[in-house]
Amino acid sequence: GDDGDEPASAPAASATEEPAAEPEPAAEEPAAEEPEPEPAAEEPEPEPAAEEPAEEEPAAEPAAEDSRRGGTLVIALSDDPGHFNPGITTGFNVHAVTGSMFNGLVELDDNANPHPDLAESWEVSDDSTTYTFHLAEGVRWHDGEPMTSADVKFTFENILLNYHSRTRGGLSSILDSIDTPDDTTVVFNFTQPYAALLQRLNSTEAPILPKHIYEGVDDVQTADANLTPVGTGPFKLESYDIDNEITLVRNDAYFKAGLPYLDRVVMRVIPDQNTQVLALEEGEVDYIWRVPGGDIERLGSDDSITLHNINSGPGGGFCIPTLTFNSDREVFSDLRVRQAIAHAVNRDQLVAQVLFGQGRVATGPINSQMAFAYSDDVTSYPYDIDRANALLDEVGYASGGTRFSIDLLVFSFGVFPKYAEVMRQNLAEVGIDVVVTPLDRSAFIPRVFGERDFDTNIISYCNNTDPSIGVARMYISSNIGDIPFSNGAAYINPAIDVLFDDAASIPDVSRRGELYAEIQRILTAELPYLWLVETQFTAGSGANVRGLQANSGHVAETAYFEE
Amino acid sequence: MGSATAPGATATTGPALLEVTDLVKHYRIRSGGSMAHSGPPLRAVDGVSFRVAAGETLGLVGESGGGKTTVGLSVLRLIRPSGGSVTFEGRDVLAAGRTEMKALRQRMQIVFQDPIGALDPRKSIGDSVGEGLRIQGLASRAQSHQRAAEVLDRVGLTAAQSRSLPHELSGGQLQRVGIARALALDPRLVVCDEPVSALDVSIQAQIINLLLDLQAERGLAYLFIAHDLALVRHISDRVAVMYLGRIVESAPAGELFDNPAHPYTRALLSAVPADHPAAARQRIVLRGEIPSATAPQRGCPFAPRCPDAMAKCSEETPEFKEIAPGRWAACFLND
Amino acid sequence: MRRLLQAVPLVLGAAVVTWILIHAAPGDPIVALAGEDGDAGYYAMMRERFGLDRPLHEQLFVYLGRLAQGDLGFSYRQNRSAASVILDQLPATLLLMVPALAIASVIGISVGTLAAARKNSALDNTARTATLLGHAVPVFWLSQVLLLLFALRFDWFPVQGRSDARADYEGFRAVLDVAHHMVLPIAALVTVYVPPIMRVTRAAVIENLDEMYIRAARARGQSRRRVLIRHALPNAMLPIVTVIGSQIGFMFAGSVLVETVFAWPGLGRLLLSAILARDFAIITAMLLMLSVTIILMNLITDLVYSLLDPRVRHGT
Amino acid sequence: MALEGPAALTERAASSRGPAGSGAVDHHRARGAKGLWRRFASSPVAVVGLVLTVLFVLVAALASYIAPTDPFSFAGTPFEPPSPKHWLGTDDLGRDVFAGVVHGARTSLFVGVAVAGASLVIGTAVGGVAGFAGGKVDDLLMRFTELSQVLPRFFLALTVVALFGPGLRNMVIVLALTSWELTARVARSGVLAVKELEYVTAAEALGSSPWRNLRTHVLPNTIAPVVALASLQVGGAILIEASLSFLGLGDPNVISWGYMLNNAQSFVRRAWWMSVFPGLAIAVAVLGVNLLGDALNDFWNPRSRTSGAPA
Amino acid sequence: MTEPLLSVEGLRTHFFVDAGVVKAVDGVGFHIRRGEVVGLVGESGCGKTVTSLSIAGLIESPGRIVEGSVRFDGTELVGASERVLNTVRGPRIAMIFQQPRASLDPVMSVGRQIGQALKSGTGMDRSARRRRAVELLDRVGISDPDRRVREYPHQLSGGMAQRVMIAIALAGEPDLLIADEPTTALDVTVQAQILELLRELQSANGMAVILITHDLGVIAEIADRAAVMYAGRIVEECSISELYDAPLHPYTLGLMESRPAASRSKSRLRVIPGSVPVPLDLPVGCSFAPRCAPRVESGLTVCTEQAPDPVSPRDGHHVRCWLHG
Ligand SMILES: Nc1ncnc2c1ncn2[C@@H]1O[C@H](COP(=O)(O)OP(=O)(O)OP(=O)(O)O)[C@@H](O)[C@H]1O
Ligand SMILES: Nc1ncnc2c1ncn2[C@@H]1O[C@H](COP(=O)(O)OP(=O)(O)OP(=O)(O)O)[C@@H](O)[C@H]1O
Ligand SMILES: [Mg+2]
Ligand SMILES: [Mg+2]
Repeated sequence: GDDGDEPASAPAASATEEPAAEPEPAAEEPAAEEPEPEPAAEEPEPEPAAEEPAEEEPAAEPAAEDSRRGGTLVIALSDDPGHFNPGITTGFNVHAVTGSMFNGLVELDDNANPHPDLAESWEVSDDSTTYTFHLAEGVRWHDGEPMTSADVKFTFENILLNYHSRTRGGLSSILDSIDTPDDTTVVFNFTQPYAALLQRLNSTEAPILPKHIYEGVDDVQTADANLTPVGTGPFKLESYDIDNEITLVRNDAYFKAGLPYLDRVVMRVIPDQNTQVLALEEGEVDYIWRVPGGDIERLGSDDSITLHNINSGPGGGFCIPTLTFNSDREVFSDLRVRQAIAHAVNRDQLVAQVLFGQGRVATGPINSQMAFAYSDDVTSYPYDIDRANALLDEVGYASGGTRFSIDLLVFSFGVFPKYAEVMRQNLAEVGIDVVVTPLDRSAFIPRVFGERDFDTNIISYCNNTDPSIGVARMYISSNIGDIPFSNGAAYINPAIDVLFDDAASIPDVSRRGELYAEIQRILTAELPYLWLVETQFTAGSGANVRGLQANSGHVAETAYFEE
Repeated sequence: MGSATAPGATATTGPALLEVTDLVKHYRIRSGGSMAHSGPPLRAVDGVSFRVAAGETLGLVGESGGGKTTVGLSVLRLIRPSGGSVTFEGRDVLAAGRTEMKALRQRMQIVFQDPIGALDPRKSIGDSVGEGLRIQGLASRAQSHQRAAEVLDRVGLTAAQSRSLPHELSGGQLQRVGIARALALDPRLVVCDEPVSALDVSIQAQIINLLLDLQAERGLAYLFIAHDLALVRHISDRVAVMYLGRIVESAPAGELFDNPAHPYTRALLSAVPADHPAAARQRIVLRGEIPSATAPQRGCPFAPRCPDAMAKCSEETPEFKEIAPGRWAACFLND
Repeated sequence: MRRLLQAVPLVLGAAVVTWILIHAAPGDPIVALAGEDGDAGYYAMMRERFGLDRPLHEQLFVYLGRLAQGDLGFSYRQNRSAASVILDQLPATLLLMVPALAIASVIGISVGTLAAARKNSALDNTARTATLLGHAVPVFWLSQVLLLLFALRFDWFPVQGRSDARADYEGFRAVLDVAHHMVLPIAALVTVYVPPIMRVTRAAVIENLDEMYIRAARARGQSRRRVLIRHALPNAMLPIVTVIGSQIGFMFAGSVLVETVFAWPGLGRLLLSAILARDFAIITAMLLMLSVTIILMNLITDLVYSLLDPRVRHGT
Repeated sequence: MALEGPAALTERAASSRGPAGSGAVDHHRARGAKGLWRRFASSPVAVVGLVLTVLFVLVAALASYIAPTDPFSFAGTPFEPPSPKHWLGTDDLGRDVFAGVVHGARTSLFVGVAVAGASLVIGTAVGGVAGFAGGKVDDLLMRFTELSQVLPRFFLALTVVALFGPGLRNMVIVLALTSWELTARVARSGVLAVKELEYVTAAEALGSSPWRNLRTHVLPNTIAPVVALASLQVGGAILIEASLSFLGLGDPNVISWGYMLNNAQSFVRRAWWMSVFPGLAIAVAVLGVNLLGDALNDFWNPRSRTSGAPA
Repeated sequence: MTEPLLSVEGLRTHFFVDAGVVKAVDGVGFHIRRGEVVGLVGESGCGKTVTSLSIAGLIESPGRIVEGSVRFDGTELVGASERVLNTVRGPRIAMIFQQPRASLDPVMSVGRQIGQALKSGTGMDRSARRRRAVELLDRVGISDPDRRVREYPHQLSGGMAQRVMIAIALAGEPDLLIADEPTTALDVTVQAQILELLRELQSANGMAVILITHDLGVIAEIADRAAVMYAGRIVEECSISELYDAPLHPYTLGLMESRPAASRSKSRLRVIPGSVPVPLDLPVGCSFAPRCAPRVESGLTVCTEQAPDPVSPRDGHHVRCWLHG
């Protein structure tokens, strides 16, 4: 069911943003990244994620000597993770590694549908306030201890709800209690209906950690155990050579029979995006999470390389890099100015030249891929310089020369500066002078959401699994203030507040769709933000690697080398 | 040591133009880079007294490092002595205020050893010579050039040369410029610190003649510092011999050279190469070289090298006293 | 010994300057740490935890106090002490820098000496031209060119890293593997390190060849070559040592850029990622460590001076 | 490349630390302007340096005439190889690389000159005062100078620019504040040496005040090697700007060679012209200013009497 | 008459610099017999040092011996190979220079530098060389030679450094010692010591000495014969007594008379007008002509047109002057 979100609760709203990951100078919004490309596949029926479909899946039971067994998979990582505790961070680089060593209760596929991971099955109460999970039998930690419901309870109560910023933000205020009636049963009780829990329980959002290791540790954040991870996942840590490489070896006792196929996974730290590509082409690595736009065309025509399109992904999907107008600023009080800017920005150019076709022009606040909520019945703003000029003339900004000057804050990594450069030039055409200010995340967020010291900025907001999580936060009036990735425009419209509220509490999907369509109509007309493009990503692997779950933390769980 | 009596001037008539009493200059030696590190002070000048009368030349001789330059600079207060007094035309030079000092400097001038080093390489000759007049406010720029040209003419340089830069002139010409610069202010006393040592023999004589002529014309007094004994004898009325920061003997030029009273003077004179191959001489060859002025001293500073040293010499310091009218020396041998 | 004492205020000064600079910068380290999702409580908790809630001057004193005990701070991001993170990375950097410096010294000193001996010869002119070019070409650009040429076009060397991630070499093969990976980055570094060494060697040797004592040595029957090697070169060693010592900061700078291009896991990269993550402890520790290295190099230079030059040895 | 500047600078670093210290002005080398020019012109290296530098400056000054295209404007289709229309091709956004290279000269020149200028002013002030005042003042200022010497310049610049936000201003400020150490030392040793010279004493004997002496005799005779030295900072600053921009810390609002190289990084294999030309521009410009600086330094630095015949 | 130990003939050494050709030595010829002491006097820049370096084959670019011959004990040195020269320099022709301290390698101990001079000739081992070095130091009057042998040049005073240089020169027991202003940088009392030492060693070893100086007094002290140089040429060569009592060349005469010792106190000195010419643009004819008072008096015009050749108005007394030609 998809109801019961509390968009009103600020924290919940901040669920997933964009510029996720760590510093990550990665290409695209590494952000969107963040929540990590999630896994799709599952277990017994490993339907190998995205691309290379699993032809012959290893049906439940392993053919003892599987021809897919063996080999070392080398994955490029943009930065050193620093530690291996996925419960205390949302950092991409940690999860990129720990995804192979830990499991969540469920895994999500490309379409954000939950599949069993540690939980074999589950029931949700009709009012969406109680979730009961039944854990797989015989799951053991890497050190041989059995994994039980106590671990789950401990992980949530002692770690995730304290230190995993997203889980803490999403659940701590509405989670009433976690019960463990027996060793294999976990019950989550909520204080109010909460429809999106399953989307929060994968190995990225809620990895399950060993109680016996962490219990009694003074400080989970600095525990030595963070460097000697003990998980339940398909691989175990073998060695960690800081900032160079991390070697994982096969967990022979993995609870999903027959998996994994690989003997070893090596994560090689290669900060430079181009070097990653080179290394992939040279066969020095087998998988890179992101192929920069400029290389897609070339790699696409290279037979030895397979590209993986990643449209979405639970926790970080459906991202829309968006231009925020600071409504506190006098210039933007006039709708015509915002409209003029919308007409002046050549979004086709952004798609073609910045994204190299990896995306499409956004029409409004909801991603076109989120079918139930998306509507194309909106006000659109095609690229039209004359129209833009006319609008500005109308407002009274004299044409010829510079009409006015604004700043544009962007993240200093990835393609954000590129968007800004194109837009600066676009806007220069209509006499708007744009000063681009690239900032790193640590400076950007306080400046935009705390000090509100900006005219415009670009952030890639991800719709995530549900508009109530990823969309409402940008528009509702209760979410203005010093909250990262909140209503940065400081847009206030009581009608919109009501619409979002309603849409979040109604279980009926088609009714919700109507409400969201209404929302899109209003927002595109009022234009508090300009939605630039919908992004998608491309991962790359050697053509001989199969079974990759390219957008998942469990990327290597079902991977194998083709003979 | 005596205070009121300034030795070395008794033979001269008239009031002293310059009177130096008990002049002391100690240098603190810094060692080890920038850290101030106080070892024993270097006694560059250690109680020097003398007198120069108007129109007189006092020759100051001694070997390298003896403290001659230090004395010369102290007289003009170009370095601050550590002790003693300097009186010029009856005024206390060391106590003079800024403006008084400026005025005093118009009356006292100095000529240096290194003709090229004493001139600002970027300033024309005329500029350098006229600089004093401008500083003293005695002339405008134009007037100063006019005056400079006159003085340069006096020392034998042409008006064209006054526009030259120092590197365009020869050493002898430059030394004339140095003298002209000093003369431009029409001083009473000129300290000449080895003005000809750097010059070729054939040029030396030209400069010496110039100095003699000027003295005759203007009644200048010279404090003439040199290590060339023959030269000092030639130009001086009186001569004072310095050794390790002290004057060991002082006398009228002729007497000092013909009949030296101090063993150091004798050794110095005998070390001078003969002026004729036939003048074979019994040479007094001193042992060793001048010791460092930082070494702690007891007794006569010359005792370690003195051919006539007695036991007493390394115990007590001999007093600098008048041994005959107009003749002063610091040596027990004269007792 | 006294020099060591003199170094103390320098270290302190460097520590204070870098600390203040870093902490005066806008931006919040917790943001980097929190990812983007922290709520106010989370921020407050983390701030308190790392003492970031205290007034800046207090934080500075706390920092200096810890520093006095040899504690360089704690890396929020790596969850370890900054010192241990840095120490872990150091060998990788040294693995590039030390051989590069050694090779550069050998090349720089020998070619510089030869060039000085044959002033204005073809060799001299070639060497000088190469030096000037080496001085002008950006090292990162050169690295990229090397990479494109020798790793991609000719495929002689690997593109990145310190070792082959797939192969599991043991013993000598592993050493060879690492050496193979080292070739290109070292080549780039050597290109950067050689010019100053060579130029100084050449200038110093030429200068010394003009000295009186060279003429005197020749006058007592020493051959040109002997005079060059026995007299001019030893006397030229002082400026050469100085230049090597004084270039240490510059060498680190070169290595960051080279490490970035070749994905070499070293200090340079560590600093870069620490800066992006606002990992204050690592940044301050690294900058301080560089300052201390420079100070140490100065001390070592002085020490080498006194070994090489009796005048310094006897403190005149 | 040399992040810290050209060799003469490093030589200077070497000599200024040497126990012998470094000398001041060599009077016998000081010549009239004409003689200087003759000597200068007789060295092919110096002439090449001068020509390249003049070229560099001209390109920067006349950028708008040489390449009227706004370097940020989308003048063509992306990734056009060099052609008569776009001499050096276009970049990923269809911007003209030639225009970028030409206009980028301004930025590089600005950074180089601003840093060198600041280094000259600060260095002369600190070194001059330290040398002239001596004593405690000298000690204190030299401690400061040492402190600036031990701060790792490139990394400090990297950190400051990364933390305070990319921008030419921040870059210039931090480079300026960390590049005056050598100029200060040279200015100081020059002042120390010159103030002991007899012509300064002579001026004092003429009644000149210390301040007048500093102004009219000491500084003018010290400044030449300091200026020559400062000129050597130009190339170093250009390279640092390029390096930081390459690392993504450049100012996106101003076209610069480093920025172009950073941008080109992702397309090296697809559009070689995007990285080759800005890289060459840097190399040529830095070569030019270094040659010129070296030549100036050869004339004025008494310790590098290495070129040309003895006069 | 036996062949002279060293005979220099028609020696021209020029420096080819940017500004033109510096004719530093432009036709120098003289002889020296075994055991003889010849003084070479002249003012600064007249070419004394260049002459001595030319003899030893130590002229470096941009300088070159363009003409002339230097025969040493039957061997022609001009154009001789580096090998031949290296066997002559040191063991047979030794040199000492004006700046003794600067002539010693600052980073090499005194003992090793003496040792170097020993090595080239004799086949002594290390300890023998060390012993011999101590002996030599003792010989030149350095007290405590055992300690000094281990010291470095900066620890020596100027006078001691010159003694060390002399010790190095003596090491090979040379036939000829060229001393280029060996005492100019020293104090008078020390100069006297060094001259005394040179005189003593010369008579003991019977070596020939070329003593270069600008100080006529020094020549008077120890030379048998003197050669007076002016602007790259030897203008007069004669015995020391004739130099003082009967100089022929107007320049020599001028030099002798301009000495203060030659005239009365506080009287004007006799002077040679003008100044020494720059070797870049030497006057045509006799280079002394522009300063030559006798020429003006005698009204000779040839002086400014043609350079005079040496003539010998008396036996063993050569002079280059039209007044005598
Ligand atoms: N500024 C100074 N600091 C320290 N010591 C100094 C200074 N100036 C001179 N001295 C020392 O003082 C002593 C006397 O020096 P001074 O120059 O007066 O001697 P001098 O007789 O003029 O010697 P010279 O004949 O070499 O010119 C020397 O030992 C010298 O080293
Ligand atoms: N390496 C050189 N290059 C150019 N000119 C030179 C060189 N060496 C000497 N000269 C010139 O040759 C001339 C003779 O020099 P030399 O050193 O022989 O003079 P000197 O008689 O020894 O003088 P001094 O008494 O000053 O030692 C001088 O004019 C000098 O400038
Ligand atoms: Mg003196
Ligand atoms: Mg000479």
